[in-house]
Amino acid sequence: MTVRFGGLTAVHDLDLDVPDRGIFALVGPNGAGKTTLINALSRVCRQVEGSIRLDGVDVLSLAPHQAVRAGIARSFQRAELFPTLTVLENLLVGLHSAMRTGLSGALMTPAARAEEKAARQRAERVLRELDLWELRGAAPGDLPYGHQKLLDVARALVSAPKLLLLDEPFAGLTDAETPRLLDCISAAGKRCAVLMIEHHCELLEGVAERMTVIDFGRKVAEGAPAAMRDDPEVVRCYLGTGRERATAEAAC
Amino acid sequence: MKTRIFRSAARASIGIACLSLACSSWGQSAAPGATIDGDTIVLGQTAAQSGPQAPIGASKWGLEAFIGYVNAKGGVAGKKLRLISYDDSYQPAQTTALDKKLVYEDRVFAIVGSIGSPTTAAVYKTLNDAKVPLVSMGSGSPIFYEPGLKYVFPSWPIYTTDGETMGAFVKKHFAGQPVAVIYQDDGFGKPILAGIKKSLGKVDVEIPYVPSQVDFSSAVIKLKASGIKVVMLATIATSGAQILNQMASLAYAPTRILTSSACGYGGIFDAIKSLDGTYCTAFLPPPGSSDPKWKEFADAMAKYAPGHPPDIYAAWGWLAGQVTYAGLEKLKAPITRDAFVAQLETLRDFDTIAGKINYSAQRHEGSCCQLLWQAKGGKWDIVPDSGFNGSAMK
Amino acid sequence: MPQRAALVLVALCALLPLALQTIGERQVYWLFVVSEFFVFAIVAVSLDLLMGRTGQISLGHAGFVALGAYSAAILNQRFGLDLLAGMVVGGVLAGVASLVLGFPATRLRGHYLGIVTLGFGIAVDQIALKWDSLTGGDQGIHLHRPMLLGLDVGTPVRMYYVALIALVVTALLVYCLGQTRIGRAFAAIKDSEIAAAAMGVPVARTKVLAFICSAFLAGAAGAIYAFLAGFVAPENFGIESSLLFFAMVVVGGMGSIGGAIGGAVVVDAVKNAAATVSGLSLAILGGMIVLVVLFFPGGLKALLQRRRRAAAPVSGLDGVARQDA
Amino acid sequence: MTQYLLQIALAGLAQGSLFALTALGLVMIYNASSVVNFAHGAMGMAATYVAYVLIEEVGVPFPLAFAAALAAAFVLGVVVQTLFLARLRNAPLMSQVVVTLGLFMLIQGLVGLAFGYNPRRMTESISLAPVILGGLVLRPQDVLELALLVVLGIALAAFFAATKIGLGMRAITENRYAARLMGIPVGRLLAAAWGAGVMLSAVVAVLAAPTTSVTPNMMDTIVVYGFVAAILGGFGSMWGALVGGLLLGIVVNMIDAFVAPELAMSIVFGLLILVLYVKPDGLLGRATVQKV
Repeated sequence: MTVRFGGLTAVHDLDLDVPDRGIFALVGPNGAGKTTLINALSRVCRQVEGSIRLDGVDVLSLAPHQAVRAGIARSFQRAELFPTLTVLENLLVGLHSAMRTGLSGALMTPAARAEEKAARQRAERVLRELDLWELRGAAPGDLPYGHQKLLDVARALVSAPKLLLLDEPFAGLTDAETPRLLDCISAAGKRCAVLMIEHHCELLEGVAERMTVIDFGRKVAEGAPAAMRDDPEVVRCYLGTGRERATAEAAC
Repeated sequence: MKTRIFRSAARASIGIACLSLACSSWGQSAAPGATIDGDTIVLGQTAAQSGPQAPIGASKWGLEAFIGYVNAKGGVAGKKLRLISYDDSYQPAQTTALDKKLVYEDRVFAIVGSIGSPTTAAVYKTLNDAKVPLVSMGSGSPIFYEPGLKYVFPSWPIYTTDGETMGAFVKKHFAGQPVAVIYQDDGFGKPILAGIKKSLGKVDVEIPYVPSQVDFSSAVIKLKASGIKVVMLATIATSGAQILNQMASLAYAPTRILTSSACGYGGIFDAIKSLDGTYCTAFLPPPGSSDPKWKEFADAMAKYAPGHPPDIYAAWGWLAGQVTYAGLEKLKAPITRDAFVAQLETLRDFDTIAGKINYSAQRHEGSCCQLLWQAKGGKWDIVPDSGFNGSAMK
Repeated sequence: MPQRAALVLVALCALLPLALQTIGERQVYWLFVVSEFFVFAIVAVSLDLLMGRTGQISLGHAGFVALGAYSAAILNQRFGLDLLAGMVVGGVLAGVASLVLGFPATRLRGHYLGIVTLGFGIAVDQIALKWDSLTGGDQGIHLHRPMLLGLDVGTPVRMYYVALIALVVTALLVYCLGQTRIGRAFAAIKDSEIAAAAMGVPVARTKVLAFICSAFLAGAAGAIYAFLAGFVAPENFGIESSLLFFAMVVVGGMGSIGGAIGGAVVVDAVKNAAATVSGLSLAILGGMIVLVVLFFPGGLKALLQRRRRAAAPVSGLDGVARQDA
Repeated sequence: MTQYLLQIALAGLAQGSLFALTALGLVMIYNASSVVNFAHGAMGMAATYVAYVLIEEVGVPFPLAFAAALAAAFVLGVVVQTLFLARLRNAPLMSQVVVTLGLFMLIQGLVGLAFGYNPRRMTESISLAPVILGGLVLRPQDVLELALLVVLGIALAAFFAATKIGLGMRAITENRYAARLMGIPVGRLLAAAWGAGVMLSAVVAVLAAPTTSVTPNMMDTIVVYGFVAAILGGFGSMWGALVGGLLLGIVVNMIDAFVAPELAMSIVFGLLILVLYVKPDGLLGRATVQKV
């Protein structure tokens, strides 16, 4: 897979294979192309060469909104929540593809009400699991940042995806909030594949089965988190001299 | 929760439905104010005082001047006159609402001197059905002259007369020359075009336009390229000025004839640099003329509407006042709308600032006649022997 | 509880004609004014569905009202169709027009819809004026006495109830839509197009859907207006009216039905109070819009509720503008 | 016939240069601040009233009054950006667009209050007689409009290509956040872009004044065509705006001459919708990249 912006190649000839269960981490310095990779997988980023397949479905042929139905859900680096909706409603948007009701919903037909009720129960179950149930009527903007990140992950989880893409879920979380999210992600890893961008190697060691290190859009190393720690290439990436950082991340 | 709202809403709508049935007998009686019982006759008017058409709103002051003049002389039929004038911004939707206010809330006796074809078109049928007199509207649109409109009394010459006046003049003095008409593509421009065709037989080039158009280069280039020698303009004031200015800038000087509505305003000699030699149809004396009827109006304006110039728009209001006065003049108590209408229908060759006006039970014709002005040295002169009588009531 | 307040308001409106009976025939005017206001409020609510809920600007909503009004008037004049048929046909035609306009315009950058609708409003005017064999040109169309399902609704009181019920039904529909999958998708698009797409919302198609719903309601309101005024003319629905509807939504506080209706009250009042001085109402409304956006982003609604919410998180395309804070 | 066509095309180019300059100003402002300035025409109109008062009521010669109008326009643009839009930099983009619409109504209403709606005539910028060249009438006014377009077009292109301020503005267009980090005074440059954009609108309004007359609504039609020209050019490209404006001028004049002048704007918008169906990024625009 290759992603180019004009003259800049953000992801270069990258091969990545993710099994259908488990947690996989993507690491690399700023500008390495991690978010671009997630954007490419979730179809936000359209300039992709090569091929992406999920359970035999050609992901590149999908429009951005079709990714969810194909089983790909994602969170955002800065928790792109919907501020004018409540916490519960944010989750219900995550179920958009799973529901069918059209405009007839405004007429409150029995079918529409039954579907709405089922969707609410499903969303509330996820909120309970994450201990967010009490906040279901709150505005996301009123929540502490850690809760917003948690909600962002919950919104992706609620659609029961096959592949869950998490963009730095732990960034900005307090020490108290981290374990809660960690539990939640571990649980998700038992049901589906989780591809997660993360910087904190210590965090990953407990949960991630495998981790891929990329830099300048290329794969640098791959393996179990513990092994990666001592890999010279990885160390060079993180501790290497202060190079100029590409702004590919901002551009996608 | 939603179900509850629905249930409440359903209950509410059933209640409303019952109420509406219960109340169904209301509001069906005749319009109020049909009989004058006080010592004042209240007249209503709508005229644009704001928006792009605001200049025509000056007719309000002509009407106020007339009322001041009449009241100073002791009023009419033993009563004083009073005017309530609203600004409709030349928008028919506003006219609809404001006329309801004038008739039902303010209880005016008649709607007098309201300005504008589209605005009056919005209300004339409703007023006629409610038996409220609509007198001397500022429009010559043929729809107001249809027979059967018992309560509608137009006072301008019908727009086709305007076109016929132009056509007759061209036929007499410029026979055989190629002619063109630029006309506003609506109920104002099209009857004028029809009148021109009626008296001239044929027109070589016809160019429609809409009021929002500001660049007439292409139209003028087209006329010039077609070798047109006489151009007649059935336009409103702003468009007429723009077209004449474009002609000058393209070094094109055909014989130019404007319709009366396009040349009545005071600033026209400033707005059009090449006005000299241009003709214009008219049914009123030129501003500043020594005609005694104009002087009477101008003096009253100075006295009863100080600060407002005696221009053509104000004269429209004065005309409306004159017609209304003629309908009230000989009435005795009780003064009713039907008596007023009956009195108006007796007027034959009634002399106003706009010439002679004829009404009968069969036909509400308004002013019969028009003539031409020509611009000379910053003022309008009457062109001798240019009069046209469109009256069918001879 | 806002729902209870709304019910009380509706009940008061339903009783108003009884109270107005005390002023005799003068009620004809007041009933007309309030009915006309109800129709404007429907348009404001419909525009709020588009602007407040979905974040799309329309500067030509009067064009949809005109389309509905003309459809109803022509069908009534030629075929004697009744109010309900006029509303349905008018709404559907407005919806079709919005589909044609919205399909290319909403796929693109947000402001394209504003510009394209501006042109649409002007074009409807021009075509209505030009096509006089159908529309009567500038002389407009006079309608027959309004009938609704065989019932004569031609009296001021009955038209008042027709307009009131239409407003209540519109408000209920828009409110309920907000609680459903589609309504949430509208809000999601307004908040962050990218996140909405990632949640499976087809952004372009949903925007067009919002536009169609909004145009449908505006067209239906136009049909009611045609019967209420008994007359339709091109000048009724110019750019000035579109700006008035726009002002109603902004002043009321975008994204709320009550706000839109309240905005309609304020704008209608300003328009009538300042009508006699050239330019005054335009200046006041423009000034109000600027002040509301700068100092009271929630509009009337927020001023009344005084409910405060913390600043929304950085999101979507707005994030680009927010970055330099 | 050819001569006739040429004369129409010439009128179209002259009118088109007004559309092009309007579109250029709109695009300049849009590129810098991502805001479509719906008050563009009204601001140019207000500046024209400054020139009008100076010429007709004070008696200042035309060039001086023109300069004063341009200065007023620049100040107006800067004030609007710094006083209104800068406050909204954290609000949704829609709020900023709504403010420009509010300003449109406010400015037009205030000018209407101050001067009324009667059309006023302003002396031509140049009062030379038209020149007749091989049967073609060359209006000095048209020649001036085209010349100004060429001069301003080249000057702006050179400005954006070569000067430090121009480079800074281009950087803001690309990425405002990064531009700020690079030490570019974003606020000042935004204000300058607004000032310069509104100045272009004032140039158009003063040039158009002899044709349209000076009224509060004088720019309404022109600015709508300016929007169309900008969209045709892809709303973002300066060259696109220039070419789109000239093209539109010719199209409008051809419609006026050969089709139906009373439907000109409807036809233009119909064509615009068709163009958007076929080429969503305008005739000359490039595809845009969304940012996350």
